[in-house]
Amino acid sequence: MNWEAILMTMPYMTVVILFMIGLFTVLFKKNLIKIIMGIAIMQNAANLFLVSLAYRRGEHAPVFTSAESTEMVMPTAHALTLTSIVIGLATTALLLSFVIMIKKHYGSINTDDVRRCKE
Amino acid sequence: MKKAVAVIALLILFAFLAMGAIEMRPFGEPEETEMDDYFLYDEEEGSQAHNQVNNVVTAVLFDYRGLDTLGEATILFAAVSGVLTVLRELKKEGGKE
Amino acid sequence: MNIDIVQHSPALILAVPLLFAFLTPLVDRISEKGRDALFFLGLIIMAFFVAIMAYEVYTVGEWSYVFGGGTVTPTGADSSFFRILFVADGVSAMASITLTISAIGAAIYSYTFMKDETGLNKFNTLFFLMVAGVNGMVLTGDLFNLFVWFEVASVSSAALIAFKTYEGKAVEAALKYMIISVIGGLFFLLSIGFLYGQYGVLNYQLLAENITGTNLDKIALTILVVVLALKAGAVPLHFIIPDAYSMAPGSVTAVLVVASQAGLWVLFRVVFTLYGVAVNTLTIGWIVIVLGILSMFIGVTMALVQKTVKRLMAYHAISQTGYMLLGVGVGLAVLGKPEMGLYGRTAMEGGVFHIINHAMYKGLLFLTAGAIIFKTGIRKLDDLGGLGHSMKWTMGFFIIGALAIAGIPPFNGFASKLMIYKSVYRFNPLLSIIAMVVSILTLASFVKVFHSIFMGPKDEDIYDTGDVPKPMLAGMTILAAFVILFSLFPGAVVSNIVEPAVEALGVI
Amino acid sequence: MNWKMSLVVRTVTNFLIVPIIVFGIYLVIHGHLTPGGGFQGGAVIASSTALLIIAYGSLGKHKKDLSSMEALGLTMFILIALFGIGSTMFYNYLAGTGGIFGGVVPEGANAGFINTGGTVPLMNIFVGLEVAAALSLILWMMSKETKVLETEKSSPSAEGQEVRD
Repeated sequence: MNWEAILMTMPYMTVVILFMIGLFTVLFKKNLIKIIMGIAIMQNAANLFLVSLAYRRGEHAPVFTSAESTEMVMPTAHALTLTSIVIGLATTALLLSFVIMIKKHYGSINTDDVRRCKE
Repeated sequence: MKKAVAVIALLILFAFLAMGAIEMRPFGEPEETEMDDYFLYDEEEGSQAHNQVNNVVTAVLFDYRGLDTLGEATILFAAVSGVLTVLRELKKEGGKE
Repeated sequence: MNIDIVQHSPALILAVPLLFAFLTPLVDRISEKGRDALFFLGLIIMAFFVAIMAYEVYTVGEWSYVFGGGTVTPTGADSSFFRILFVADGVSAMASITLTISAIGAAIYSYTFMKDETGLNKFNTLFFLMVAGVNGMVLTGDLFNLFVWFEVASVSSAALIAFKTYEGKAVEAALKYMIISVIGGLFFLLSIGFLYGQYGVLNYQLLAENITGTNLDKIALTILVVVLALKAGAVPLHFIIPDAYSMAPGSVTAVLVVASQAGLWVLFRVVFTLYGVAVNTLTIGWIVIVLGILSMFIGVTMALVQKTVKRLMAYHAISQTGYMLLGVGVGLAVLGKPEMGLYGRTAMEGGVFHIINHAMYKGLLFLTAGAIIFKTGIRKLDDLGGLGHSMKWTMGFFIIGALAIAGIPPFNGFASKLMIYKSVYRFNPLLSIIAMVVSILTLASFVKVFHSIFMGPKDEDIYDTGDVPKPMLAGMTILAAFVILFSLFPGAVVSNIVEPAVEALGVI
Repeated sequence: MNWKMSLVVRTVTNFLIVPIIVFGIYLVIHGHLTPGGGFQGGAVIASSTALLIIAYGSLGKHKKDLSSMEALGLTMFILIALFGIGSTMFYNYLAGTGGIFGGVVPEGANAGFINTGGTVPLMNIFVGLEVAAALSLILWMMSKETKVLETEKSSPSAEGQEVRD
């Protein structure tokens, strides 16, 4: 096995581990706020993944203003990351507002109490 | 019991994604960069030549992938509309479907 | 300046509902009547552009609209493919037509249906945004852009499901829908990252040129298929669908059905256009078939035990999604093999035809369910009864929808199901028999529903006489008219609308 | 609302608001030259409203105004994109024409000129408007609904001022 090659994929492994921590939180926590925290962790993992794809070794930020050199990293992945950060923010805001309403109606944010749909 | 199943599923998913991560190209050495080099340096359609923009990320956000940005702003708008809808002040309790 | 409106129609289909959604809060400050006028005006303008695009696709052929870079034919892959592009082909035309019909029917219906609610300007805004999101999903030719419109559709649908925010259950359903959609979207983003990291492009066609079927491609494909089947409401994660469909306002549910189907359209795009024969299509085909059979069976058996009208119909929606997956799965399993010409193509056509049929009759059924709840305020089947005496029109629409969904011969449900039965029988007889059994169970279930809602003695205490208001009937009439139209001319629909869609997926 | 922080906090807020908003505007209009842009600048501007909400407990009766500002920003954004329809939507029709934002940049690393970029800086400005309004609305709705600003009646009121309604 080529350990050096595996070491070179460590950033991606970090992303996968972070993603799994988020998913674990979503699946095993009972508190809705903690579930949303888990989703936020997953969102950050995905953002980290996208931004890590942009990197080219030894190159600079893709901004020409007073740039030290024109060897630049890849701009598309940065743009995708910005987009996905804003999407994550918007979805988190909506999820939190749902939780506020659930607390008002049910008086609880424990997932064991939030299952009236099936009645 | 249910927890054990979930843990096993999580481990399988972890192995699945980790396999993908190991299969990826090495960090910092992208192989195919044609699209990004086009945005950066192209002499006719590049960010500086076509858009007269120094910040290439902004050029990608607002010109080459402008539709993504429109969608992203739309999501923010939809989320705000959703928050205003969900937390709106109801004039009357109830109402019918 | 000479503007060729036909070439611009794919972008305008998306831009018009977005623009009207952004204008709604501004106009609402001036007058409420103007806001309502804007609602219908926006949808009519969108329908106009959909008609233009569909006519051009069906008479001339497909084209790609590059944002910021002119239009190109799909074969000419060059640097303009680095930008985002919209694909105007049979798939996007058919999906947009389906969406437009449902959206207009639902919009007219909601004019009186939603009258007693507060916050209607937000309802109109979110309705436009949902329509725009679904349009973007089916039109786009770029993987990340697809993710963006996927999220637009999810966020606005979740907000609309929670629209009756005074009911705790509605918010609960929206929360579940949102959590599952967001997690699905994140997995989707991971697989986009895998593909972008490896190939450095995001366009469907450039990706399709690069994909050779390595392990990474297969991992990305698996994630994409599972996430999109989830969005469409197939079995492993189907539990959000009944909650969402039953708690959303009736008019929204009719469009939510189409929004779910957008996941199906994109699934077809991914497996056929993006991957095609690069991977072992027999395996993927069988995965889709098994998902379809499970959805079909679990959906209908769960529907039999439901006690509320809309939950029952929602489980039937899952069951009908199974038919579409079955038909297309068989087509996928034999892709690129000689059996394709024998029966695979018919199976594909059946599955694709079933999508538009399902959107029409299921939308109609959800609208009638909404009308019943609007009139009586009762959701439980056991408490209803004797409505046939007062709600004659609604009963008629319910009968049309129920017969169509059960696949009774003259109706369109039968036309598409027959195509699936015939072709799937030649692939594997057992699958075809399961599909027929499910159809019989569907009929049984709807007979029961019909009996408990409309039959029985008239009860003056609970129900006031008369049918629902006219705009609601008009909305139902639009969908019913299309059900009947497709029933009368199934051959014409298949050859004019369904076949271009199947061809656009790369099946010859 | 029964919330108002002490005079010290309110005075510091009054002073801080100006530099925060100026910095936000700087980020927005230099979006095409330096790292930054509409989203980041909008978020910075929205942080000033967060400060206002904490210090004063309310934004007054400007909910509809914020909502309109958001919709206006997006409307202008999509209209600017649609005006490119002579070529295609999102075509940068202003770049390099010599008009507004129509300057030409030299190739390679340069000092940066504000009057360049065509539609890009215009879109940045309108997106900045939208994001600032949207984030302010979210913050305000949530602070109002969760009532975090109402519960602590014994909040430190330095000069014993009466709490505003």
